[in-house]
Amino acid sequence: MANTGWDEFEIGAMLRTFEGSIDDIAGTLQEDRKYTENSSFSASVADWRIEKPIFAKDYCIDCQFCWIYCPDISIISRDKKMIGIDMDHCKGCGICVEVCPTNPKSLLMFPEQADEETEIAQWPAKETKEK
Amino acid sequence: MSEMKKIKNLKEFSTSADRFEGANLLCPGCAHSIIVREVLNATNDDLVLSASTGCLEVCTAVYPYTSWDASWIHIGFENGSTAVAGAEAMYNALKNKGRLKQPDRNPKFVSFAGDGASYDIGFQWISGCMERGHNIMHVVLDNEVYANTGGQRSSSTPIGSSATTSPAGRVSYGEKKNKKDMVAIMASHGIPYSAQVAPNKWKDMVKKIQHGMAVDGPVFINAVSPCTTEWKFDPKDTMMLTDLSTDSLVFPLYEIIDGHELNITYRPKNVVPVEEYLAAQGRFKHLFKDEYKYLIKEWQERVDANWAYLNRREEARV
Amino acid sequence: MAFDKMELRDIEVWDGNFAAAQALRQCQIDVVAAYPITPSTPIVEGYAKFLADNYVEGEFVMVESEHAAMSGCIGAAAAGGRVATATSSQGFALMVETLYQASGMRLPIVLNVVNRALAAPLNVNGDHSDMYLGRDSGWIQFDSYCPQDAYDLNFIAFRVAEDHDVRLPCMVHQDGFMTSHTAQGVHTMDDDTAYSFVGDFKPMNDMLDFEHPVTHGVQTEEDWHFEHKARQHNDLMTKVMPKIQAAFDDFKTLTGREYNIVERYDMDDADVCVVCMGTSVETAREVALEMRAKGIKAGVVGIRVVRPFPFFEIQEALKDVKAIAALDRSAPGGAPGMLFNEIAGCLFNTDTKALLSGYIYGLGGRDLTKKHLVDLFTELQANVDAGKVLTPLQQFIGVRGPKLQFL
Amino acid sequence: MLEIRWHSRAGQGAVTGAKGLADVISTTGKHVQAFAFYGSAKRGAAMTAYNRVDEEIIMNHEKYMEPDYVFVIDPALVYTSDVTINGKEDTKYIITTHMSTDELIASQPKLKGKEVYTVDCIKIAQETIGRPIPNTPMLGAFMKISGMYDIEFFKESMVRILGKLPQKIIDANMIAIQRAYDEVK
Repeated sequence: MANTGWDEFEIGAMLRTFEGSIDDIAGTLQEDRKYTENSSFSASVADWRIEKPIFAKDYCIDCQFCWIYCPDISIISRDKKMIGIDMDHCKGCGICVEVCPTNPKSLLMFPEQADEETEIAQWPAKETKEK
Repeated sequence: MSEMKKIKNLKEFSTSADRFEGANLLCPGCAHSIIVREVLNATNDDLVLSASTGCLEVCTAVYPYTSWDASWIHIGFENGSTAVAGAEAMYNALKNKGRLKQPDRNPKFVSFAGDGASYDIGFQWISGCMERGHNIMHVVLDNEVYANTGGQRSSSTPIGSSATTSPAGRVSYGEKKNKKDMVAIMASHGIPYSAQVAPNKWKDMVKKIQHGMAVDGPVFINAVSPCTTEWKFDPKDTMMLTDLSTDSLVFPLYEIIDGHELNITYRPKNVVPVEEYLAAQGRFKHLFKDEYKYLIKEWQERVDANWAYLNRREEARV
Repeated sequence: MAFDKMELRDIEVWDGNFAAAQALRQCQIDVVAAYPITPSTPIVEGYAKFLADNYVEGEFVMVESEHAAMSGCIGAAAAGGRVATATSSQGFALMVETLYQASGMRLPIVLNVVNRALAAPLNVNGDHSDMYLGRDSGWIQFDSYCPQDAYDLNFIAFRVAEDHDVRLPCMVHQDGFMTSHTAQGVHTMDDDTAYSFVGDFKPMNDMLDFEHPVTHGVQTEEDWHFEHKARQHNDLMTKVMPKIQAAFDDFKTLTGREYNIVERYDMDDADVCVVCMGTSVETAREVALEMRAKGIKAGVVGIRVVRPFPFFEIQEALKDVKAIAALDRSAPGGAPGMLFNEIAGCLFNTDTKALLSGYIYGLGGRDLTKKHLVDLFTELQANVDAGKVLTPLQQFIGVRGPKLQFL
Repeated sequence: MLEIRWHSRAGQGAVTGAKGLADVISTTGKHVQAFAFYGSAKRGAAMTAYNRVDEEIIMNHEKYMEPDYVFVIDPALVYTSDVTINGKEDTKYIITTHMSTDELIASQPKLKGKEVYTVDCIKIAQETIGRPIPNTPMLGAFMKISGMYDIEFFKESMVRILGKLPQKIIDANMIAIQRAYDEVK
């Protein structure tokens, strides 16, 4: 849209979220919605990140703390299971890691260039809490 | 009346289909969007939303993008409440006239605004909406500062906070006035429901939002929204700060029904000293100088007194 | 609950406010959000009473300020229905922020502006200060000269505003007290005929269509704002006038009453003319006829559509006249009057040799008498005879004290 | 063109009276105008209202008027306002007072040499309607002095205009109009 002329868009700077109609938004998951190019869902803020979260599924207990407290709707939970991170929308704030209650944490922050498989392979061991 | 969404636990809640989208332009770690998600996900009903000018508004509807999956309107800084009130009036008119396109829906009208847009510039508009009895919910994203314009004090900014228009300096400890008790003021309108919420206590929040959406009439919700930029803490610590705010009782969680019946909805098992809450934020850093430490003591006394007051109100059932 | 129809006589003696209120009833407004201010209050009181008596179905929201009134109207209009309100003067000034938002969001609200002076000093009487304050707000502005116009132009305003090719809010102006509180005979339409002219409201981008969620009122920065404003200006400049003309044509077919974008009275052979707005147009018409009896070929040009400004229609109306007086009923604030400037702008680069002078008059409801107008036409004729403007370009009419003239 | 100026206090019904008169006249095919000078003053302040009547459409919106009739519906205004301002040679004055015409002229020399009629609209209103609203009686007196319409036709027209009021009040107004018609001198 970047080069759109004044005569090429909707009057009133009105934006529509979806292509066509959507009957039941609250009952339609994001992957089943037809977003327009104007929904920020279609955009990415991946380049905002300095660090990124990596998800080690083996340690996850699906508590959904990361889902509820993620400000960027970037924790993908389906059927009550945490299944991954939406890396287009994650800004790398690190809240998910902070709220992760497992030991070791199932989410940790790494430099943006870190390799996911490598880091999961070298995931830290369980921390023993000092008494 | 639509059926209230059943949310027994967080796993169940996590099946919600979000109606607020990522790649918005809020700061990393911003609590605003956590609150918005918890509010929107509390219901399956259709929504008509507004935002007053502020961080949330300028970060979620920046042409050519919108982060909103429900109908949403922004007019100005002061009038988001009246915008949804107008929409609600139209809904009632069209309903009575039989002209709704989807007459079987049961939409909720929710307006979001910051503390500047609610406590200060939008105060009159919100008061008007509350007094007139519109079936709307006004949610304050209370970060105690004009964050959108770079950190000026609002009437929600607490004593001792360093804001850009009430800065701490060689001879000043920053903001001199205590924050306005907006929940009490709004409850005084005799509205059916007003409450203070925090995003860390999501279950309490969802319960209150659902209660607010179920009642007939105006609802006022004040949500603490720790601001990583203006409170000066690391973005990853947003939820830690929220925990400190509720567990130190700086932001006690309670509700006021029909303008008078007060219920405390969260009693921390271990109450955290206010000092810990203050120490976690750069905006209060100067209070830890020797000459201002008395202010920390006063902070604690004030918080204790307020907690005692809330408890007495609850006990008195008046 | 069905509402009741109202039996009207063919001619009712109504003041401008009641005429506008009746028009709102007959247009079956869905939502009126309003705040009282003299002299416009009776319009919304009228709607409220019609509602209380079941002559209309809708919602009346009595808000806490004019700013909130327009804010509520914007929310209601964006929700998708027919919306109107009324205001004057200080209330209009308080609304100004939201006026730009209503037009920028392309919401078809109709605002009855009962023109009144702006303080300080405080004054409740009629001048065009508030009308002028709104002239860059991106609204369409119609001007009434009498209660009949205030009635008729409301129907035309809804018709134009709600047209999907237009979708711009409209103001219907009438002079405070001189029209709003002056009762005259008004030719009415019966309820069905009146409603048929505006028709059912056709929603567009409505927030209450839950299957098509919309975002209204976005942020645009330097990368988009100009294009949006340019589009709005383009639509005002190219789309609105033809729609207004079509509405005028249809209205004439329906009622026999003719409106024109620029009203021309005795202009075919006029040597001298005044260009003005509001009730002054009619008083000037009467005086112009009397001047003709005295041998001065006088005419009157009334601005019917203030915005978009009728540039070409003014050029056409003034092309053969020899001397023109632009009458501005607003404190000029250190400049020539608005009409003077606009007319000068229209005539520049044309072949006209017309002499143009400007007059500031009637501030705060000060009477514009027939005597004033006789003197004015006489002065214009003297200019024609001399072949030049003999006076300074800006003069004040009807103010006490030493003669005020500038430029 | 027939022009009338009303002198009244805000709240005494001059505007309603002027509009009512305009309404009646309008039904006979004439063109009418009724307006008033308002300020922000509240009930009790002196004010003026106006009627214009013509065979042709009335386009004149100037407030300046050289009236054919001056109605004074509050007795004190004869002394506190200049009710003769912009009067013409043949302007007729109908003035509410408890005095006789001669006594009134003696008490207000400005009226000397003018065509003055008197009637106590306040008393009539109080005795019939029960409130000092002297507007409708003044119209009764005007019908007598002007001979504009048959009084029965005028009363019938006023019944329609007062239509929303309780029947008792309408009946009282009819008596008031008739009394002023009969009593004006």
